[in-house]
Amino acid sequence: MASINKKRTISFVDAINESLHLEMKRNKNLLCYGLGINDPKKIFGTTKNLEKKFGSNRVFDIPNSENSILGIGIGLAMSGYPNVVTHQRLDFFLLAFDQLINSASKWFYMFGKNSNIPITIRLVVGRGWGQGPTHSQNLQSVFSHFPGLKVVIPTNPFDAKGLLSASIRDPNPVIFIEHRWLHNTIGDVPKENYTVNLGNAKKISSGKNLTVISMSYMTVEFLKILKFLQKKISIDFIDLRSIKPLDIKTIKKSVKKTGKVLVLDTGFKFNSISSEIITQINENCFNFLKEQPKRITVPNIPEPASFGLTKYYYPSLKNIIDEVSLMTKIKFNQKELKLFLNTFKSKYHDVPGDWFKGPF
Amino acid sequence: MASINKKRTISFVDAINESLHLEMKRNKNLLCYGLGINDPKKIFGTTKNLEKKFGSNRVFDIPNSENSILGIGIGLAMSGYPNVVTHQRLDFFLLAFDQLINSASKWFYMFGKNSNIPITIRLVVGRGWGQGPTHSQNLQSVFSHFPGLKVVIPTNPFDAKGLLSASIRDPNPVIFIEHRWLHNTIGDVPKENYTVNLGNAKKISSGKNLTVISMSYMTVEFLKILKFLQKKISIDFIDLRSIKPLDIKTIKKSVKKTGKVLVLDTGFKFNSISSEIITQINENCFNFLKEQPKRITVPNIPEPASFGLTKYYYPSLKNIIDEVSLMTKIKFNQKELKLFLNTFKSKYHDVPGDWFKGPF
Amino acid sequence: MCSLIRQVELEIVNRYKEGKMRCPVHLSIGQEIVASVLSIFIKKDDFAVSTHRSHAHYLAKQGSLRKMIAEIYGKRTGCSMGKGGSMHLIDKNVNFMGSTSIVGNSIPIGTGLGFSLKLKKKKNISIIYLGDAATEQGSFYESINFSILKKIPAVYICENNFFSVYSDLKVRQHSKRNIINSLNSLGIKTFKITDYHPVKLVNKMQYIVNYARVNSKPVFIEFLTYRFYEHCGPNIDDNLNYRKKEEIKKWKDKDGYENLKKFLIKKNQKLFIEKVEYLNRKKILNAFKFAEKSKFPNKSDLIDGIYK
Amino acid sequence: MCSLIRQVELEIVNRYKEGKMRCPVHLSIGQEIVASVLSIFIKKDDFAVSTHRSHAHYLAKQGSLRKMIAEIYGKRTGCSMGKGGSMHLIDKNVNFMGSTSIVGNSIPIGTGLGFSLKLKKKKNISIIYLGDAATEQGSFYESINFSILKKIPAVYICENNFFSVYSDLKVRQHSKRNIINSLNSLGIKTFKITDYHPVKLVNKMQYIVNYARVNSKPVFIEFLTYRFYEHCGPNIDDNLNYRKKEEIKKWKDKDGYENLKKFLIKKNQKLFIEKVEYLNRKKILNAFKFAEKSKFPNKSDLIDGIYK
Ligand SMILES: Cc1ncc(C[n+]2csc(CCOP(=O)(O)OP(=O)(O)O)c2C)c(N)n1
Ligand SMILES: Cc1ncc(C[n+]2csc(CCOP(=O)(O)OP(=O)(O)O)c2C)c(N)n1
Ligand SMILES: [Mg+2]
Ligand SMILES: [Mg+2]
Repeated sequence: MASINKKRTISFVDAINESLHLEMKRNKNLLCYGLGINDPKKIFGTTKNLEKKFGSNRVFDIPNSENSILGIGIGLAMSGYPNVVTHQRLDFFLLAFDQLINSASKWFYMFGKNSNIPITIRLVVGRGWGQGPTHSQNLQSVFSHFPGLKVVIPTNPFDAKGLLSASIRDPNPVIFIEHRWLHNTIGDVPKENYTVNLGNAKKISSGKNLTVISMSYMTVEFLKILKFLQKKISIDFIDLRSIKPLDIKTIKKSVKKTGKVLVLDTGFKFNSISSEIITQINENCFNFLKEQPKRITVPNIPEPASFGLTKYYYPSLKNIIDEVSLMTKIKFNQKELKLFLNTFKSKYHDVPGDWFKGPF
Repeated sequence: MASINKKRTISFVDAINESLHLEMKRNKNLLCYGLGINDPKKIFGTTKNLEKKFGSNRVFDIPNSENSILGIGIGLAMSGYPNVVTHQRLDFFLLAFDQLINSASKWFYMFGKNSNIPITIRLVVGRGWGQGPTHSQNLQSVFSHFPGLKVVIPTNPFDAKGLLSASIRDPNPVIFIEHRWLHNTIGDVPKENYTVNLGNAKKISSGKNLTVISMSYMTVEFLKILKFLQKKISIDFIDLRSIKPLDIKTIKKSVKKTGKVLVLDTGFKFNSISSEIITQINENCFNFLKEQPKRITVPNIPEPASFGLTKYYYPSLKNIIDEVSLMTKIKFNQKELKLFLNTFKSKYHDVPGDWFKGPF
Repeated sequence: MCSLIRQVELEIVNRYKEGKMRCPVHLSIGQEIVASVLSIFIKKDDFAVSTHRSHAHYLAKQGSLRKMIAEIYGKRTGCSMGKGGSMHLIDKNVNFMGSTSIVGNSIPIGTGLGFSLKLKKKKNISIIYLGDAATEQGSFYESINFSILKKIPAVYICENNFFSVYSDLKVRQHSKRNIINSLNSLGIKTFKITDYHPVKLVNKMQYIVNYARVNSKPVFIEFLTYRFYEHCGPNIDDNLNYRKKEEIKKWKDKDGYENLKKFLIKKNQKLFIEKVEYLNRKKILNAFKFAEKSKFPNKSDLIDGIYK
Repeated sequence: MCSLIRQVELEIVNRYKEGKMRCPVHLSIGQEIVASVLSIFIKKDDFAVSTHRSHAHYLAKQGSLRKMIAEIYGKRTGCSMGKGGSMHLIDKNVNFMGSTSIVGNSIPIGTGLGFSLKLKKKKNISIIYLGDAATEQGSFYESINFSILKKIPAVYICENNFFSVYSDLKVRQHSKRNIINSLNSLGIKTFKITDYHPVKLVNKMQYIVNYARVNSKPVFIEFLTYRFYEHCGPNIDDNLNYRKKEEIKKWKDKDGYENLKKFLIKKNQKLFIEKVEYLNRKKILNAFKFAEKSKFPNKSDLIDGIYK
């Protein structure tokens, strides 16, 4: 990976698409399927040209039967056809919970290592523009509870491509979560086929006052304020990338150094990943903690559809800065802070960018 | 509840059965259903005489269609028929995850408080005798992640009866988990219809050296060794009873006093309830902690079927005593300890008692 | 009714670009006739549930127009207090019990509602709207089995518009699949609506609804129909070419709403139509005014209502 | 084969009370004929999956007897290393790909296996065993729809023994339900086996399997059959009176195993039977000896195998 030329900027969507193309080329038996995979919208563009290139035997649309579709994918996976299934919202995939938990997650173990299940499950998570209670659930916590599953959430195009390729090659079932608001972000991505290891967090910045551990869209949020905070605070910023396996080694090292930790999580607070991380920090670094570990998550509330409510629902940049301030006892000039935050003010808080005009 | 006469000993199964009888009598619209509810075995005896007494309109068997059955129950619940559905293993209920999460848990919220869903979902959890990976999952952690659900786990007949009645009267969906190994335990249970509040933990013993927080079958396990430990250690022992709402008040009070806490959990370790409890303890009592909070759970492994493996899978009484010893720095005479533990030695570790001869 | 629904939906189309209806909308334009005809025979005490595409069903059940528009605007006065959005409509005053966004999700719920009618021994029915894609979900089959078993007065109405989003039936169901016969063999009376002549349609619908109501038995109806706008949103997406031009034209010619209009004009009801449309127009403008004027939910509403 | 299965199951019955087979067992006694006849036409490269009641299916696919018994004993030499128990059998050497305990759970998996055969353009089939209760699961219907759509060479075999645990068909399915016709209308060829005369049965089965194999299309077969022992465990539970005495008698008279025996005796094959039974007996005793002698998994096996 060291020698990879990074000088090309593409979108998260294109990065996903590239990974799929390269992996399908690499493995002639790899299949891709999902509702709408070949329709004109091509799952937000992530599957474009796949069918054209690899044919409708390997790239196919499916009936609305999420539970059985996963079972069928499991059958294919164990008989020589690793595969990628995509759901346009994570929420729809709850229909497949029996197959996910009672079959995929434990098949390798419960059959004494006779059959493994190389399947990658792409789940898109919505936010804002009235997505509401059934189109916006961030359930990485639930998936990660189960032995046998891996859970991955990229936050930029480079990782999206590398992690997806790694997930596809992984011999186990991998839940691959794509936050809808990341789809249009852009970043440097090499043309080559490369992988990013599952289970390795990414150190985004190094510092000694505070460890910030983040995931999914929260990483992008924190990146917006990192520089501002760094003017006064030295921050170890870790983007998890993999929720499971969790890179406790990187976390440990950082917390032992800083003694203070803030976890940013996109899930419901109660029993979120942030609880597991804080607990593992307790188990591993208790005597290094200078201050109680903190977390910022969404509240224990389903996302309401109303524009008037999502405003209060999602943690704001100010919320995060205030918490960091509190933890490090470093105050910011309120006027300066306000000016800074104003640079992010857009008319609407419920869209990923001004380009977004609905409907979903 | 104060004046209740407690001088009658019945089994956990009979306590459940009594609650169902009393509640069906109390509310003429209450329905009970589930696979095998009226068969000769009557769901381990918990539903005996219900159909005889209340008729097959109110007490009925169902097709093997777990997902739709929950949806049907939701429809009934919102139109004047609160109901209790029973699944002989929790694992089967994963089929109903869409209805549970996307409908039941959030219906009241997402429809602006127009309809609530008074449904009680009884789930039996297996252990040992080859129950294996798909008949033994303790998923309280997963259920408790979702806003809108309540999660209850009684550990003795008195609470079983009172909590079930309270669950049935609760206007929200309640997950009511029955550990199969508790079914034949006995205890004092008043004849009257009474309720035990959801969301209140039970203080079993008071002490100042250590807080032990426990749930489900782990409470029974700890009860076996409590007296022994108390000879040297003063223990605040809390049986959670409700996982959600979690009685953080009782936990806080205790931990502030003892400064040391051990959580006993029947779930997979990663993202278990124990993580949430330890995190909330961090958030609420960080400065009172004298020692890192500890937890004992089952490992991140599905229960294997083999008698030869379950032995290592479940935490033993000795594991728990050792941990307590370590945390409190109070040592036990190893000979005495051995003698004590020998009193619990039965030939088989994989059955709830010698009366159990299979098959499930 | 047909006219009201069409006019409401067109007004949503008109205004969506203002960016004040900040939620997905699945319009019924082209499919209104189904719910409209049914509305003639629905009683207030009948239940109804629906899907992501529920505006027509909600209005045909006499659901409050103002509250629906306010919901789409995310306002506190909306039928779900703004929390559900366009995909989660409810009006318990008229027993429209909820529409949900997960394909197939409301089918068992409507079945349970129907079961409650049975238990109450009421002569009412429970109407369950679903799309062609929902017939691929296990919940559809499980629910039908249950309602046959328990003789539930449930009316399953499948609006077959040949598409799931942009996915043609042919990538989801075999061309020889005969759902009408298949369900019939399970023990439910089934109907396929092929003739859209207003009088015949009304008669047939009356017969069907009556059958379920009087016999307390489930029925299944398949309507062939067509949506004229995009799957989700206010635009026409024929430029995407996922549907044949001839097919679109064929269905536009069959448009139930236009045909009804023509039929009435033939019957010298032009004045009546104009009056209805005028009154609808007023009602609709009022509803939008109401929605625009209404307030968003309060911050305190956010945490309110997790538990009862 | 029939004889082997019966003898194995009876030996389990004999020994279960010793308390060494510490897991639920769902015996096939009374139902062996289904898998046995099929076994004549199954090829090694054909796939098979099954349910909680899978001993017969596993053995009929030539799954290793020793490994099955060892699995039930929880031994490391078991087909699933002791981790799955009686409800999770596998023998990939013969393409018995797994049995699972959740009703309906293995149906889509077997369908996916069948799909892989299609993609490989192999002339093999995927056999999917299921009980009558499994036909109530959405996964059954969803899978059948998919295999019709994709022309998958899947052979769905429903062993209808009239019961789900102790629950009669009539509390789960309406008496007028005709699953054969219903599925047929979806586009799958269906068969109902009513005649158990050995020769006729064999011929019919050959036709069916051949049909799926040659045309690469799914088929569905319903067998009426009966289990003689309790739902789960080694006992006869007729004392519970959930089944009519006459019904039990009727089916005992029809016992495929006994009838086959009688048929062979008539054909002067008594000696042959005795020889087969003798050899089976030896094989079975060996298998139990193997299981008893084998070791439990090691402590280190506990954590091994979560991920590959
Ligand atoms: C379980 C599930 N899968 C996928 C989706 C995404 N989705 C939303 S609407 C829709 C199409 C449904 O088609 P149909 O039922 O025919 O209704 P129509 O939109 O044609 O009215 C799909 C697939 C969903 N909402 N739920
Ligand atoms: C989803 C699910 N629900 C319930 C059960 C409990 N259960 C185990 S076997 C069984 C009966 C299944 O009946 P059938 O499919 O007819 O098979 P049979 O036992 O008659 O061979 C049931 C309900 C289960 N294992 N899985
Ligand atoms: Mg459609
Ligand atoms: Mg059966």
